[in-house]
Amino acid sequence: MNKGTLLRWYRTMMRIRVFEETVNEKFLAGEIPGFVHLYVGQEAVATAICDLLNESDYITSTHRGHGHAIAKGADMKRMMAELYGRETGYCKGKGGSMHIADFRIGMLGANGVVGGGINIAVGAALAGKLLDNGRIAVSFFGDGASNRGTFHEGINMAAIWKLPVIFVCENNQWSSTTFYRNSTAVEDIAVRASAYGIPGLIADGNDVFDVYEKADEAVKRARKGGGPSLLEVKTYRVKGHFIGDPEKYRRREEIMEQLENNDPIKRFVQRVTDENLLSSEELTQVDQEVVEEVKNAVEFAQSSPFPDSSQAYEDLFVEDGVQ
Amino acid sequence: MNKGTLLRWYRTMMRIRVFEETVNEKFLAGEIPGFVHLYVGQEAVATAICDLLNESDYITSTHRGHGHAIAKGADMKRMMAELYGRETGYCKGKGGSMHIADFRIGMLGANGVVGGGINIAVGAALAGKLLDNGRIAVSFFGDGASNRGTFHEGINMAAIWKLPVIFVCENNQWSSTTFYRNSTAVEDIAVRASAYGIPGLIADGNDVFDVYEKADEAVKRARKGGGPSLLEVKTYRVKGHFIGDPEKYRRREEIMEQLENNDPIKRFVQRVTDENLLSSEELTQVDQEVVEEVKNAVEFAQSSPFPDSSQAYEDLFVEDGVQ
Amino acid sequence: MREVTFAEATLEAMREEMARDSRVFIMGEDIASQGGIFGQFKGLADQFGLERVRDTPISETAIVGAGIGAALGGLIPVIDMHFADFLGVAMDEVLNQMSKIRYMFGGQANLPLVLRAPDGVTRSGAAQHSQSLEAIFMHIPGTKIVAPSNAEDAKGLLKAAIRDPNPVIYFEHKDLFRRKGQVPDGEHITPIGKARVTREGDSLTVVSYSRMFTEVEAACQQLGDEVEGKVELIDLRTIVPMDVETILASVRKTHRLLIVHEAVKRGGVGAEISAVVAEKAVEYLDAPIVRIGAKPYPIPFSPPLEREIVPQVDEIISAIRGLLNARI
Amino acid sequence: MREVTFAEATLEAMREEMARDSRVFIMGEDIASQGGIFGQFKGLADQFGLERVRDTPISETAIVGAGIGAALGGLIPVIDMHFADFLGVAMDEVLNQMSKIRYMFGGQANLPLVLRAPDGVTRSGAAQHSQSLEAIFMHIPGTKIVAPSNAEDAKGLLKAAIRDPNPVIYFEHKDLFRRKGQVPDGEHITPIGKARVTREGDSLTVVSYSRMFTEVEAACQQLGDEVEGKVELIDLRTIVPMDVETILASVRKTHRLLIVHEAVKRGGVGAEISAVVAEKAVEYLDAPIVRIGAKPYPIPFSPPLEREIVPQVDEIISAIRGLLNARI
Ligand SMILES: Cc1ncc(C[n+]2csc(CCOP(=O)(O)OP(=O)(O)O)c2C)c(N)n1
Ligand SMILES: Cc1ncc(C[n+]2csc(CCOP(=O)(O)OP(=O)(O)O)c2C)c(N)n1
Ligand SMILES: [Mg+2]
Ligand SMILES: [Mg+2]
Repeated sequence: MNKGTLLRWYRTMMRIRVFEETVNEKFLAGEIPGFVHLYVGQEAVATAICDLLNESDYITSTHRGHGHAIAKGADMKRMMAELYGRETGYCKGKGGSMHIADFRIGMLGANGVVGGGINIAVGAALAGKLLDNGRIAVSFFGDGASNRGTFHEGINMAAIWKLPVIFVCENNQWSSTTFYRNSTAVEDIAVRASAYGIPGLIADGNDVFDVYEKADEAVKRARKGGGPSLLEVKTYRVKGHFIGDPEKYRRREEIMEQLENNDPIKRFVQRVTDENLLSSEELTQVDQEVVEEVKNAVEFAQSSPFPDSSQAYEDLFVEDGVQ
Repeated sequence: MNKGTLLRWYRTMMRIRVFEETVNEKFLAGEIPGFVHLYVGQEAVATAICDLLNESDYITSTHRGHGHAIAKGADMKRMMAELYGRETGYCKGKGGSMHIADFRIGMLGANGVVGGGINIAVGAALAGKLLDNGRIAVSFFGDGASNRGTFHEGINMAAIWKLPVIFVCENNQWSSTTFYRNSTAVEDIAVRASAYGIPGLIADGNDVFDVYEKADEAVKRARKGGGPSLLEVKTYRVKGHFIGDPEKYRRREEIMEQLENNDPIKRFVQRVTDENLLSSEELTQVDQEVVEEVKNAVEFAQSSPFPDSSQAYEDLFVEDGVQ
Repeated sequence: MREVTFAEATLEAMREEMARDSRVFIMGEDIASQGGIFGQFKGLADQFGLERVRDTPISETAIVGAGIGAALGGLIPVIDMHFADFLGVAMDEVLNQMSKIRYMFGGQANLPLVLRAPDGVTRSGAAQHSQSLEAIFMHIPGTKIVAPSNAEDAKGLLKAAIRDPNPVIYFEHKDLFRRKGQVPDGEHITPIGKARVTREGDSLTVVSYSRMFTEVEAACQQLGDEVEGKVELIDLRTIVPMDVETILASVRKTHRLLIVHEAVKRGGVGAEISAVVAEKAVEYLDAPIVRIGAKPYPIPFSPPLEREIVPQVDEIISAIRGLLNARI
Repeated sequence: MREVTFAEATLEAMREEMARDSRVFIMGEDIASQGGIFGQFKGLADQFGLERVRDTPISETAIVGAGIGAALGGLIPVIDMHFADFLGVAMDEVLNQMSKIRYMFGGQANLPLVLRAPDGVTRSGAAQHSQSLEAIFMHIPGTKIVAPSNAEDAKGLLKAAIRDPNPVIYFEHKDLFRRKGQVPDGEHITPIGKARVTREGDSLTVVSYSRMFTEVEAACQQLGDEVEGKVELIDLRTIVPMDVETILASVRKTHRLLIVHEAVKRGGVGAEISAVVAEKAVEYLDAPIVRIGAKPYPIPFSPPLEREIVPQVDEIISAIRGLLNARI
């Protein structure tokens, strides 16, 4: 990997991390309403995978969608404004954390329904194929979502139609309060690929290099018409399921262990430092820029107006006024 | 297999065959309304599997459900009367071909929704487990149904809970007008078992001996608390999807080949004759009795009254009169 | 004008729209090789190929979900639900994705998509193959709903639905497919959102749609002079957005209202129509508002039971007679 | 009487019924270890064990489908849908299995099963976590539907639902869970199918239920003397079967009707109530029937937008004032 790539990865991971930590803080300060799920600890996944995509490629996301949006290139200002419910937000305040989308960069939306985005990605890939425009699609979803019928139906359909789509299961070991092995009948979700005759890959989700390498295979396969892949990335949800989660269902030590020895950003820094790939000055500069960027995003959000109540009646149908 | 078993199998297969051929005839004569799907050619499956079950065990069935009901021990008279829409039918005329059930023998219903019965069987097995009454459940469904989300969700749930249920996929190679390889991403549906960490078995569905042997394994496993199995039985749908199907989607020779060389009853007769297990007199006697039984069923149906229109207002809730 | 069946009329619409716009494609179960259970897809695969006339697995959540994704990706999907009853299988996709995407994302994307849903009672289909479910979807903001009663509107509304940049559910009654009707030559579009007054009268407004509209017509025919000039008959055609103006104008003239649909009466479209009138024109009413719809039971299989649960011409006739004589 | 929260009242019901009848069990997502998002399952797993308080995978079709099978197999399942919005995921199971099994099989089997569906607007949940969907299910024959507005009925109706031998959907408003109310000591059951008149009056009937009922009460409180002895307030409590008699008797006395619910007004429960009155008591009406419900848009996230779409106390107050002065 060249320096540019490494710096880009680092910046993306840090942008997600700082964004999320700031959202956490602002939520707890009562500035952000709604239900908010943080992507902290999973930054390497969205970063590596979206780095393999063009702006015109599609992704679909989940309730835990900030990281995917940032990695796909969304504007933090408009994201933060959306979280704050302001009219300058991506959805003019109509969506909030669980419904951020940016259609101009192929980000087809976070989704409040677990497994709800999987088939939207399948359809976007079908469009790519029928329109022959070279676009591929990636669907991000969790271990919990891999037990939904949409997972099964969507992958089967993509497999028989050889659609250019990659199913990325972020196995962060928890779905809300439930340990994945208590709800998912297999240890490696990737083995489910065999039910559809497609490749099932496993990556260390907290190692941006490994995710990149495995995803690269899947992306190449999709681009050359080889059809879908299922990529399981093993990661860990270090925060509560949502901000405010009392987390009575797991041991504190389990989380500490992950924070200490498996943080994707720490691991990245360790490696690039050990291997002398990036200097600490380079990293620090990124840090500073990211902190500044997030600060600006917060200020933008805070200083943006709430939507006027009349805007509630816009955007339902293409023609305004029709109900 | 002892003679009693063989004769029982033969009788069950013949009862299904003659019932179905008679239904075909009566439907074409305009005596039976509704949509009717025949089980002809798949008789060995229901016969062998239900022979392994107790009356108190549960089955759930499909739109193609007559064979399952007969094999589980349903009364042909009441079945035929139901097909004729008479008040003496199993459902008092409210159900018809796609909704025959006999709860007293654990036949929890045919189902007009493809894949709709799978989770009902899962739940019945859960009841068996929680009530500790030794009952197991079998869900019959088609190759087409194996692409429904209910298949995935139900098997996963049964697997993590180790429920006493057997998922029997009757792969008759066609789902309506669609060849199964055009809709199902794998050659052997049994491989899908690996997505749930449970055994996936394959049987020759037109060989009652083979179905019995494979199903026996699955039933034993369920009875001793080993959890679910997925059993794919390879068979063939020799009739149209429904009575009246113009069948423009497949070659006549494909069907003829099956009828000639792969008919489950022919193959059974061949074997028991070749191996001198049953005499032709014994078989003929069964034939005669079955023909008589079906004739009686038709007469019973024909001579039964239609329900009175007032009966339309019964059976919704346990308390009559509530809507 | 040419006489064609309702099914052929929908085929003309598909052929014309698929020829006009290469983004239009259709997918569903068993539509390509045999042309659909009701012949409504006959020949489409031959003409447009299997990429644009796609047989799918039995995977309704994937079909509708992928339809949504395809629309977002620049296509115009027409999706066959096989039977309207199976809309339940894809309900989350309709309720939480299709109907909400444009609004909840702040109008960022259009979602041109048509769900074709063959509904209603035919050939003793029984509980799971006979339902009329439009009222359920009327209650969900974000989707237009149409329900033609004849070949002309079947063609015109399907073309309008395909051209509409919003999601549209197109309910086509299974028993209407084989019925013949006149269809105008050349380009023919029925605007979404406009009801049609097919018979004028001064004493009773009857609102209906889909197959039941033809039953109301049959009732009026049987009543002959009794209703001539008295009954004003409205074919609603579009359920959402509803042509409330046409209904109100008629009721203000006739002072009486009967609503007839095949769907269950309780919580049906008739309830909404009645409520709108009771809110906006109650002072004009000279009689109770009467609704005819299926009784609140699943549709039973046996013909005499089915006839009991589903509205029949007789019931319509006596309601019309009763209302023409009613006064409060 | 004791003061407990709505969530605790449901917990009492669960504990009492699970202790009374070993066939009762509960399953759903994330209910065992942390006691549910709204604390409505706290301690149940400790008391009854993980066999009878079952955490499930995120598999709503399997959860409801298996619930049906379990009921047929002799258990009494209580199923938590997590959010009512996810009923769409299991819609086929509700629409085509649960609601039809008894009838279409000719009454062979009972189906005692309770679906608990936390609904309504709270904490800016946005489009997919804020819906009130009872009207959709009211239109489907074969399922009872209840929607308590306070702790007492929350307990009483949940116990009644569990004891009912038929399927019942129990809508519990998310914003009510933490509210306190008086609950009678000892065994307490609220009969399904009976509305409650909570305030008597002679000039206007107001029908409401669930959280909106508390908003109507707040409106009346604010209006004070203006409505004293004039407004008759009915808490519907059960949506199916509906207590039509209580509503009609009241309207025949007051001659005016206002219906208030949080669900979308179009095609809502209010439409059915209005239509029943327009059919059975139109001659008593001295004013238009007014309905208040959410505007036909998905629920938006941002607080000012959400307030615009969802009914507020102000709107109720001016509707009451308007109706008290209305005359036709
Ligand atoms: C269909 C559906 N069921 C339940 C929920 C409630 N819910 C939201 S997130 C979540 C857990 C998701 O787990 P997973 O898929 O592993 O994603 P993660 O939260 O770990 O990112 C649940 C149960 C939902 N949003 N949608
Ligand atoms: C959910 C659903 N989708 C579509 C249908 C229409 N349909 C009825 S049977 C059938 C084919 C079923 O194929 P398979 O599962 O292989 O069973 P087989 O008919 O071969 O016994 C289809 C598509 C249905 N009944 N239910
Ligand atoms: Mg997870
Ligand atoms: Mg098949």
